[in-house]
Amino acid sequence: MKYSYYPGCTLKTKAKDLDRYGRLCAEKLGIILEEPDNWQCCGGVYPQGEDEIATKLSSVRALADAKEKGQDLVTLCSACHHVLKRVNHDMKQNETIRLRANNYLKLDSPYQGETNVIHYLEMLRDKVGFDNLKKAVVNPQTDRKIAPYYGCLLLRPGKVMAFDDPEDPRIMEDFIRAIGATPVKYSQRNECCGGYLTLENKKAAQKRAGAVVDSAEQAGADLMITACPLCLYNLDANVPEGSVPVQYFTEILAEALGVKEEV
Amino acid sequence: MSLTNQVTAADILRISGVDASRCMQCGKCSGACPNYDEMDIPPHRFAIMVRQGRITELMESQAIYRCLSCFACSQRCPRNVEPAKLIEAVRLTVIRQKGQNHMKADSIPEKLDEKLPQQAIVSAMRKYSK
Amino acid sequence: MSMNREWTPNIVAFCCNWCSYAGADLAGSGRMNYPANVKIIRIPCSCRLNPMFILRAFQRGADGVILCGCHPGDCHYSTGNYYARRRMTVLFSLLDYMGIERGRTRVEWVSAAEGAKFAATMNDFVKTVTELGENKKLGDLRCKK
Amino acid sequence: MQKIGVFVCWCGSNIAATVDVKAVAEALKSEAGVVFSTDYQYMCSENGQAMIRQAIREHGLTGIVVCSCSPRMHEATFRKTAVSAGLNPYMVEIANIREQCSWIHKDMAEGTEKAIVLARAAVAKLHKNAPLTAGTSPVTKRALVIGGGIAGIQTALDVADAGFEVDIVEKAPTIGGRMAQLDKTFPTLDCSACILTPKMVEAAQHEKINIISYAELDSLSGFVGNFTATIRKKARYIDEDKCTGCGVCTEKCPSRKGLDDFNMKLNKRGAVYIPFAQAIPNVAVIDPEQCLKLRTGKCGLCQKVCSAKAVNFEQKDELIERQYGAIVVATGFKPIDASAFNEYAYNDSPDVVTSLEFERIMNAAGPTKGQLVRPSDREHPHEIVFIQCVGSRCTEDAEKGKPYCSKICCMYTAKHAMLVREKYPDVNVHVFYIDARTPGKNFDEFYRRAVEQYGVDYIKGMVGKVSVEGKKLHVQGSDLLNGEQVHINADMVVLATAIEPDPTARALGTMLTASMDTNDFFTEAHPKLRPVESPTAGVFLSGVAQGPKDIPETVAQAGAAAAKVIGLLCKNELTCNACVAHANEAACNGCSQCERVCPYGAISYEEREIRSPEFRGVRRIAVVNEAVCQGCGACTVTCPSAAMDLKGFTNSQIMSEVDAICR
Repeated sequence: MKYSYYPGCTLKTKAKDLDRYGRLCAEKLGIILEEPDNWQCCGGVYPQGEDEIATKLSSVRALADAKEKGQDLVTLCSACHHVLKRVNHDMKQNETIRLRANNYLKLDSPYQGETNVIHYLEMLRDKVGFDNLKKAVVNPQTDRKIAPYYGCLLLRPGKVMAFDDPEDPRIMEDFIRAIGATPVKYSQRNECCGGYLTLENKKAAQKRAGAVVDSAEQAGADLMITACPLCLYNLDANVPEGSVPVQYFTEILAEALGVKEEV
Repeated sequence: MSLTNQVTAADILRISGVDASRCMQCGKCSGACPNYDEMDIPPHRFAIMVRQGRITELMESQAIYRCLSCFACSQRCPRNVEPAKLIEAVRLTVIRQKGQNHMKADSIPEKLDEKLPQQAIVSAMRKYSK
Repeated sequence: MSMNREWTPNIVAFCCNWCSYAGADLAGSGRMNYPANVKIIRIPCSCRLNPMFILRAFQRGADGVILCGCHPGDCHYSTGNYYARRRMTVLFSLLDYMGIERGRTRVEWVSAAEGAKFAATMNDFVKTVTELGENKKLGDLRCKK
Repeated sequence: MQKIGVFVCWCGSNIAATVDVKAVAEALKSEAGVVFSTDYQYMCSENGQAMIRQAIREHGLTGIVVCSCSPRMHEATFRKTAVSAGLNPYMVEIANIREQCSWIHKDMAEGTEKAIVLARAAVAKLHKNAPLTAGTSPVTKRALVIGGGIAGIQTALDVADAGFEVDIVEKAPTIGGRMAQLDKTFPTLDCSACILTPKMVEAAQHEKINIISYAELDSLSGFVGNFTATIRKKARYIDEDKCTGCGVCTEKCPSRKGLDDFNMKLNKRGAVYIPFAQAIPNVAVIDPEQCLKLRTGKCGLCQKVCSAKAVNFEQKDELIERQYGAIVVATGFKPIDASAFNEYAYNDSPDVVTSLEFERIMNAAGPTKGQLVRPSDREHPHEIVFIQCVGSRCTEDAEKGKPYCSKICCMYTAKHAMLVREKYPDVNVHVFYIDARTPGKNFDEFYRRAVEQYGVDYIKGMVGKVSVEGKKLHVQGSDLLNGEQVHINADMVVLATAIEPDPTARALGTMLTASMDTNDFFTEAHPKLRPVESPTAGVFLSGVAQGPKDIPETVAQAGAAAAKVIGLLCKNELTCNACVAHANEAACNGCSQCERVCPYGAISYEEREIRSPEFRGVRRIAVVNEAVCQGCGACTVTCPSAAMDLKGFTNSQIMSEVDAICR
C-alpha cells in the first residue's frame, strides 16, 4: 500500500515524534508513505470565508499532487487533516471556489476534488484494519487505561469530515483496544481544548484544557492520546503540574508495535 | 485606527455563505459553546444580529476573537446555520481593513515558549491578521 | 410573437397526472415562480409519452422538452415510469446521434409533494435550454408560418 | 367540425390579476371552431355554470373549454355542468391558467400570452375529443385496515358498526399500538389503558371485525372497489385457537435475553411471551431469534408445560388472499432513533431516555412497576431535565433530524413534568424548550398549570451538551431569556424525540401506489378538502400515517376515514374510468406486446373476423377489458403498429396540443 503523505509544518519541527513514530509504524505495517517534494503549510486553520481563495491554495496544490500520482493523501496532524479535507470538499462542491482556485493555479488539468483524503487513523481502520493491527502488536499495552482525545478538528463538521459519528466517535477507542489497552470514555473527549486561543487568550485556553484533562482523570485514565500537536501542547503546557500525561497516538502505537526503540 | 468601511448583512452573507434568516433562535449553539463565558455575544445572538444588520456592533465585539473555532455550534445547529462561519466572516471584515490586525507579528516572540507548536503561530496569524 | 422581443425558448413539459402535474399545481399554489415559456401537457402517466410526441414538438419548433413523472417505485400504475425511463434513454441516444444537444431533453421525477422541486427543475431547464439557444436542427421550416 | 365554447374564469383576482381575461376570451374567438367565448368572475359558481349551460343550448355547442384552475380542482364540476346541458362529460377540456399560469407569473403580458397558448392547446385537443361512456364495476363490501393502533381500531369499529366486514391487519402480536404503551394522556391525565382497552375488546368481540395479528400485507392488486390482498400471517409457533393466554409458558421459558419491545427494550423477556396483560389476541408468541428449540433444537419446555397443547414449532407463515373494496392505512409512527443524538449522552448513559421510554417507566405495568427510578442504578432521581424538539424542526440539510414539528412533544412533556411533580414533589423538574406549542382545546391551560401549579422550571433555550460525570448528568444549556448559561447536575434526562412514520410505511406506499411526501407520511388527495383520502382511489388515511397528530385528532380522522369507506362500500357499483385503452382492429396484428406491459392484465386476445377493404378474414386482435384497464397508456406506446390508443388521451389529441403550443 502506497500513499501520499502530508506531514505539515509542525510535524517537521515541534511535533517530530508524531511524524517519526507514524512513519516507523507505517513501515512496520507494510505501508509506504511518500512525502511530496514541494508541499506547503496548510495554514493550520481552515479559511471559512467563501471568498478566501489564496489561503486555500496550498492545500489544493497538495491535493492536486496526490491526484497526479493517483494516490490517496494521508495526513497525521488533525489540523492539516481538517484543512485539507474541507478544502477538498470545497473543490468538489463549491463551484465558485473551484473555478477561482483553478484560475489561480493553472494546473495541467483542473482539480475538482478527486483526491481521497484520509487520516492516519482512518488508514489504520479502513485500509489496514484494526484486526490486522491487533495481530501486528508485539507489546500489547495491557495494563493501560487510555483516554482518547478527539478534540474538534477530526470530527466536525461531521458531514464534511465523514470521519466518525461526531457526537459518539469510536475510532480511537477501537484503536486503543487493538493495541491491547483499555479505552476510557469521558465526556469531554470531543469538546474543544481551546488550543487556537493559546496565544490570544491563554487563560481561556487553560480553562478549557483543564476541563478536558480533569474529565479524563475523573474517568480514571492514566494516559491521554491525541492526533493534534496543538491539543498536545495545550493539554500538556496549559494544565496544572502532575496532570495525566498526554502523548501522540503514534507514540503508543510505536510502543505496541515494538518500533519505539529504533528512534 | 477605527473601522472605516461599512459592512452590511449582505457582505456577511457573501463571505460566509450562511443565510442567518434560517436561524430559529433555539439557542443550541450557545448551549453547546464551550467558551460561552468569554463570549460577549454568544452564537445565537450573533446569528440574529447578522439578520438584523447590526454588523458594526459585531465588528466591535470581543466574541470574534474569542470563538474557539471548534465548530460545536455548527455541528449541533438543527438548521445548518453554521454560526462559526458568521463569526469568521465578521472577523474577516475587520482584519481586512487597514490597520485592524488583531495580532501583530512583532508581539509574538514574547508569547513563545519552547514547546509551542508552529501550528499555534501559523493559525493565530491566519485568524487574527492579514 | 413579435420580432423585436428578446428570444426566449419554447418549452413543452409532459407531466404525469398523479405526481408531477400535482407537483406543478403545488408550485402554483405556493407561488413558486418559473418562466412562462414552460407549457405543460397533462398525460395520465409518464409511460403514455410516445417518443413521437417529443420529435413532433421539436419539429414544430420547441426548443426543449421535459418529461416529469413519479419517482421510481412510486408510479401510480406501479411500473409506468420504468417504461418511460427506458424509452427515453433510447430516444435520447438517438437524438444525441442526430446532433441534438443533450440538454434539450430531460427526464425528472417530481412527486405531488415537491412543488419547490418542480419550480427549481423548470428554472434550471429553461436556463440550460436558453444557453443552448434556438433549436434549429430539428425545426421543420415547413411548419413555420 | 366542432362548435366550441370558451369560458375564461377570473377566479376573483386569482387569475384576473396577472392574466387579462378579456383579452384571452377575445383572442380565442378567432380560433377555428370557437363559436362562443366569454369571461366571468367565478365560472364554478352557480351563475357561472348557468352561463355555461345557457351557452351550450343557445349556440348548440359540441364541446367546451374552461380556462380556470387546475382540472384536479374543478374538472368534475364542469363535466357535471356539461351533462346537465346535454353534453357528454368528456367533451370538456380545462386550460389550467391559475396554478400553471397566473399564480406563478408576475407580468400581465407574459401571463396573458401564456394563458392564450394554454387555451388554444385545450381547444386543439377538444377538436379531437369524442364522447366517452364509462363502464361500471362491482364493489366488494369489505374493508381492509392496515394497522391496529387507536386509528385502525376506531376506523374498523365505525365501518363495522355500519354493517360492513372489516379485517384489521396488525404487524405486532397484539393490537393496541402506541397508545397501549402510554401511561396517561394529555390534557385530561386520564389513564391511556383505561380508555383504550375497552375499544380493543369491542373490536375483538365485534362480529364484523376480524383481527389478523402478527401479519403484514404481502402484495396487492386491483383497484378501488376490487382490491385483492395477500396477507402474510407470520408463524407465531402458537395455535391461536388453542392458547388460553394462561402465561405458564412465558414463566417457564429459560431464555431471558430477548428485549421487551412493548417496554421500549428497557427490560428482558422470555423467548415466548405475551406482549402485555391486556393483549388482544391474548395469546403467546415465540420469538424465533431467541427460542432455544427453534435455534438449536433443544429445550421445548413451553410445549411440555402447555396444558392446552397450543405450542407448535412446525408452524409456518400463512398466506391469506382476500378481496376488499377499500383499504385504510393506519400504520402510525415510531419515535426516531435517539442514538444519533449523543450530544445528549443517549448512548453514554442509560439514565438518558426518550419520552416513550419514560412513559414506560412511569407506567404501573412497566418495567419498574411505575416507580420513578433511574435505569442505571434503580435509585430515585431528584433532578430531572426534559429536552424538547430532539430531532424535530431540523432543516433538510442539517446533519440529522426531521424538518417538521412533531406536534405532540410540547404537550406530552408538560404531562410528564406534571406527573413527576404530582407523584414526587421532592423532584426538581426542568424543561428546555424552543417554543411551547399548545394550540388545542385546554392545551395552553394544561401547560400553564405545569408552570404555575406544579412549579415546573421552563427554560427557553436548547441544551448543547449532556456530559456523564460520575453518577450525574451534567446538562449545559442556554437560557435565552436571561442571557446566561445554565448548568444542571441532573439524575435523569428525558429526550422528547421527534416522531416519524412507521418504517413499514414506505414499502406499503409503493404496494398501494399511494403517494407519500419526502418524510414518508402519506399524502392526502387534497390538503384541505380531502384530508383522509389518498390520491389513489379506494385508499384512505387514518392517524399519524398521514402526519403528526395527537389522540383526539387521530380518533376524529379515523372516524372521517370510516365515513369515506362507508360511503364507498354503500355503493353497489362504481363508475369506471372512461379513459381506457382501445385497440384499432384494422391495425392490430396480435403481436402481444401490449399484453406484456399491462400492469393490470387487462388485455387479452380474440380471434375476430375482419372485413375491411384491405383485409378479409380472421385475425388475432387485442381486446381491452374496460373494467380492469386503469388508463396508464403503457400499451399505446409499446404497440409497434400504433393500433392501441388511449381514449381521452389519444395520440392525435396530444399531438394537437403539442402543435398548438409550438405554433
